[in-house]
Amino acid sequence: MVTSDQILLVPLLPFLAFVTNILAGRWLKDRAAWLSIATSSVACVIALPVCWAVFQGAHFASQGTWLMLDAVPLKFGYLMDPLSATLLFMVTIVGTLIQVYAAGYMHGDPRYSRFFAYVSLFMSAMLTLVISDNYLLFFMSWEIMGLCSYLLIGFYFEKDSAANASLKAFLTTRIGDIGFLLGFLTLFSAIGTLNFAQMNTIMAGAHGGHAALNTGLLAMAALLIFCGTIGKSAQFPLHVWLPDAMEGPTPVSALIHAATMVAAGVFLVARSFTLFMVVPNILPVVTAIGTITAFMAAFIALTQNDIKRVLAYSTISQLGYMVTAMGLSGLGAGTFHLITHAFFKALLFLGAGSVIHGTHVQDIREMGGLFKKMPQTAVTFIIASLALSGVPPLSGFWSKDEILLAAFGSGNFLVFGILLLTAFMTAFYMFRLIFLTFFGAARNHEVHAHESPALMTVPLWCLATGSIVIGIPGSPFMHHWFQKFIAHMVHHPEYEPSSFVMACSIAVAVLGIALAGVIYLRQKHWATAVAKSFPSFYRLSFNKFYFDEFYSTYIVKPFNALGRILFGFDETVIDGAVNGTGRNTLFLSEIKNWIDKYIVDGIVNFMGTAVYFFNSITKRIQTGVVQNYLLIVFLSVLAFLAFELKLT
Amino acid sequence: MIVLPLPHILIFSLFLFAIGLYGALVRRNIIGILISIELMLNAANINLIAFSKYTSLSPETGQIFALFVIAIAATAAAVGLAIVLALYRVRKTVQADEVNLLKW
Amino acid sequence: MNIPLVSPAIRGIEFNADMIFVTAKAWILSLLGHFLPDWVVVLASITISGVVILCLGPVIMMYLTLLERKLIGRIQNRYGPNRVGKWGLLQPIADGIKMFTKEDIVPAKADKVVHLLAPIVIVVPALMLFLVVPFGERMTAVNLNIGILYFIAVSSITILPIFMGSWASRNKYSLLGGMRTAAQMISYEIPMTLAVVPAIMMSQSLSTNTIVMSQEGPYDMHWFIFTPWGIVGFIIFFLCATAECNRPPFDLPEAESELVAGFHTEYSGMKFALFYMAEYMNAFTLCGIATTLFLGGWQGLFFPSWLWFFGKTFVLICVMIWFRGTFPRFRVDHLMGFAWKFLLPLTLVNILLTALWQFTSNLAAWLWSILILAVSLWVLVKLNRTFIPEKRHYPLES
Amino acid sequence: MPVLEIAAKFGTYAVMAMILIFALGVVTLRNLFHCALCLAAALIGTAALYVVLQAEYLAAIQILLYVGAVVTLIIFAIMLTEHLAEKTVRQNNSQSLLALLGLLGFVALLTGLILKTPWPVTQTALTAKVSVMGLGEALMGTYVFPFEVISIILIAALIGTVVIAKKDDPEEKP
Repeated sequence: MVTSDQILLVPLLPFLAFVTNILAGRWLKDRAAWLSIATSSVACVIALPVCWAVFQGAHFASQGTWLMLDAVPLKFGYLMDPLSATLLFMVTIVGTLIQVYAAGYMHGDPRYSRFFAYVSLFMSAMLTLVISDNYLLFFMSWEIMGLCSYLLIGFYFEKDSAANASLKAFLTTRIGDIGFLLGFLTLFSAIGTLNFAQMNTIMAGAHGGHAALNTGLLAMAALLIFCGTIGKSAQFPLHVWLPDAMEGPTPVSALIHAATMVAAGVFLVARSFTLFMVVPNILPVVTAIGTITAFMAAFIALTQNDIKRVLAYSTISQLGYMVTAMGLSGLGAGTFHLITHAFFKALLFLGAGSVIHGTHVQDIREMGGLFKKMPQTAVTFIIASLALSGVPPLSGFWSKDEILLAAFGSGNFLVFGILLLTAFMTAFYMFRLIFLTFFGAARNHEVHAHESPALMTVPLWCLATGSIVIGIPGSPFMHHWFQKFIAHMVHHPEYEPSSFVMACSIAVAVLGIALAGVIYLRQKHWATAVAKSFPSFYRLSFNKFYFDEFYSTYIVKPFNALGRILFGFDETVIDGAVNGTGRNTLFLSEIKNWIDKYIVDGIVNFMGTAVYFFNSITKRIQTGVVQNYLLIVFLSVLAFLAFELKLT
Repeated sequence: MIVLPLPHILIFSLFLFAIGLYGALVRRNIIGILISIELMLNAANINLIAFSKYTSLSPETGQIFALFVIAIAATAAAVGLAIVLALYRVRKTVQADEVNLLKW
Repeated sequence: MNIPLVSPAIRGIEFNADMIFVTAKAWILSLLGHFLPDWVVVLASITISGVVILCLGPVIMMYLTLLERKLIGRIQNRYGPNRVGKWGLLQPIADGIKMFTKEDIVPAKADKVVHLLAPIVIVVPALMLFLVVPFGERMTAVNLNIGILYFIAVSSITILPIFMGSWASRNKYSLLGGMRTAAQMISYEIPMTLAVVPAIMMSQSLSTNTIVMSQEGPYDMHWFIFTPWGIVGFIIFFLCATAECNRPPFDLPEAESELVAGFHTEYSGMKFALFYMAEYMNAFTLCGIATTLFLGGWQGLFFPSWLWFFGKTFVLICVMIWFRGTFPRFRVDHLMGFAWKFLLPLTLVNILLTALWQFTSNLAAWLWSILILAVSLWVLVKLNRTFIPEKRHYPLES
Repeated sequence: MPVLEIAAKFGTYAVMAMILIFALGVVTLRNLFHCALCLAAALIGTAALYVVLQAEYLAAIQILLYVGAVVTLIIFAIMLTEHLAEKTVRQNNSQSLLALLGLLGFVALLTGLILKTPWPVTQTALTAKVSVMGLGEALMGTYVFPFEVISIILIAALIGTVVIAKKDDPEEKP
């Protein structure tokens, strides 16, 4: 029933959809969406039994030689271990649901079939990434995802902002990607393999002290690979592209920039976890980056007014949570949060998309009182927000609790405190968003909201269900089965569940919700009062810590200045040299020209003239009259005859 | 029966040839040139037959060559006159010294 | 005095009707031989033949004109000349006198010398042709070993005086007539020459005398015309002969309705009479040669050889006159096409047939000869038919 | 019969003289048609000379082909281009004096040569008879190859003449 190789069909089917849509999209029109949905549904159907088998404890792997690299075979294959099975499960389900939603959301777009072609290509790359068993194939899929991200962010390339955003996203992630490329190449030089399973074996040996490895080289490799994560998962300081990426269509934001692609960075850390374990100096860095990101993003999210930007900063913040978990050796916790976050953040984005679809505005200050008009969207949105805020028994609570527990249990109380503060801020900004959007009075009466069609609401409900129940496998009710399942192969510390942590978590969530309720439903002037009393903080948050300005001043401008200097150098020195050479050549050629004209041509012309002169004498014979020739012949014969007769 | 010495016939044919050659050299009309050439061919034929009669051991040879000459002369006349007619049609002249397109 | 009446050379010849002219000439020569040197006798022999021919030609011409006029008259349901002498027998003499006494008109622009020469020159080949005609047994004037070739060659000279006459007249009708004559005579000369070839092949000689003798056989009726190639050759030769002497239906060079009178438009009086004479003499000699080649010449039973010859020849002449009374004139392109596209291939087939005949002369040969002829005739007729222009219709206006 | 022989001899010389006179007429007469007639006369005279040289077959062929065909062709051509042969047109080109001098030298040279050369006249050759049959056998035997070549040339000339002389029919071109 479950044959392992059928897993190869999973990335292949979306790829076929991509090829068909890109070539025959003009002819397919609306059917393009159904082709993409059908292929990813079939992929889902194929993938689920395999995932189930893996959940039961099975393990699949297969590989074939792609090329020989200096007698070292480069092998491509797939690896179905708990980690990839989990991701596969999440990506196929969430991806299919989002595509169903997109079929409704994108309806009437002139580039409808192209959108689905890109999405199918993205799905194909993401699924390849998930099941790949080595860094090279992983990196290739990673890059194709980057390309799809670029194409989809700039999907409305008529807008300058979209085009700039896509370029910004592409270039920013590229910095991290180069780190990743260098990282796994360094790793290859250090241990001679790119295969995850082999790497795990080697690292396990090193951990046990069996083999002496170049720790410095490995540390560098780990750091560089983590650069990939920073870029792709929008960690500090390369997080700036993700908010701008909201210029793309909302389903894209949901699929790529919330659920799957940005999570791939975290997945990369999870994949390389054994490596990070071997070089422990790296983990504090990871923890620091994650914590800073989590707090900073949450702080920025407090003051943002664009519904999608709030969600984008929220995503960055939650990704920071995951990275922090990884840094605290909480492989299970991080992955758990990845899965739950994928569901409820996708739901949030889709809900936001539904709101935008219904109101055609994105600024939350222009919304308000939408609960009545869009009840299904509002309910699902609130469910997702509760999950994100960490209200039990929704999924977010369990996963966030695990991360807090890891911080608390490992003794990093500073991290624990910051995370707790972040959790409070998360609850606050999410419910600020909800109260401003769905409750109160309608602030802009030109907005005529309406509920979205079933094609969009059905995926919402599916994801809402997922957001509620997906936390169960990792909850104490199932004895943290999920964490054990993920982390069973890795040696990492286990922490006893702590009631204190749980209580803190619930408290900050409830406090945040309540504060948001008080401020945005009752005492509206408090918000402005707080902003006025802490103007520097407010400006810092509102201007996103001045990151864009900082980059613009200290990176882009020096770069431009350098470019101008180089251009000047190019223009004066190199062009000058070239032009000087040209002038010299011209001068020389003028001399040669003179020689050619008067000496060489003179000789040639003289020859011609001489020939012409002699010709003008001898050509007189050539009269053109046949009888003259005959006479000449006759006289010649006569002369010969006379000569001959004289002799004899 | 043969009453003439051979040199007399040869000298006669020489004169005939010379007259024909004169015509070929000085006539302006191309048809005149062709006529003169026919005369020259006749002179040659007379020589052939005379030699065949007086000296040859195979008396047919000279006559057969004369036959060939006559056949060739007929073709020459036919083709030459066709060319003359074509020339006349194109250039409206049959004077040899007016047809000097291949000059210089 | 015992003067031998017969010279030793001809002593063996019996006196009979057949040899009457030969014996007469031999008697005269032997008489002369008694008191004159040999070379005078030779000259006399030549002179006698010459004088006979010179008399015979004009006389034949004169009475041919009478015959033609009478016959045409009968064909056209009238009497013809019947006023001068019994049955109009003296009519030619009257005509001759008229011709001699008529004014000789020369056009002002004419080339006088050539204009004068043309009718004189045209009589010369016509008379020269008589030299090789075997009028009877041993009655050939000059028994040339290339007789038939001589005949063809000399008859081809006839073109030249016609050209001279037509060109010297400076008359467009004359010129057109002359051009037509040249084209027609050159064209018909070729099938005529080739039609002769079978007879030459069978008799293996060019001499007219030998050709006649080779037609000797049982009852003197072994004529070439009684073979398939013979009849075909005869018909072709006869048609070509009709064309050669410009007689209807091949009389385009002097077509009255088109060219007034062709090349002799500007001639009158005696000059015209000479042209006329040459034409009739040519007709006679051509019929005589046709008789010689295919009708057994003077071969025949009971009657003297010369009577047989003249009888056969006059039958052929009557056929020519009959043509004139019957057939309309050819069109120019049809005339040329007939010679080149029909007669010429047919003569070639005929020569092939003769070559085959020499190997197998029996009943089978008859069968396949007729077969080949029928097939080639059918093919030629089919091929020629495609070149006949479409019939033109002239719709009546209004 | 010496009388007849002498007569024949003088007759032959007379024919030769006639031929030369007509040949001179060919090259000097201004009227091209007269030239052609003179040519015909000269050719007939040549044929007579052939008879004297006991080449009767050739004589007949000479008359048949030259007089019957070639001269006719020439006269045709003259008639088609006739108005150019008027008396007003100069008939000789400018090199006649030079040509005449050269020809005089040529004739003098070759006459001396002919008279000097001892010609190998043999009695067997003089008494040999050439029959038409012998000619035919030689033509079909020893000289069959030139004979065939001549026939090819004739065909080529026939086609070539037709092609050259044919008018460019504008209706033929589509």
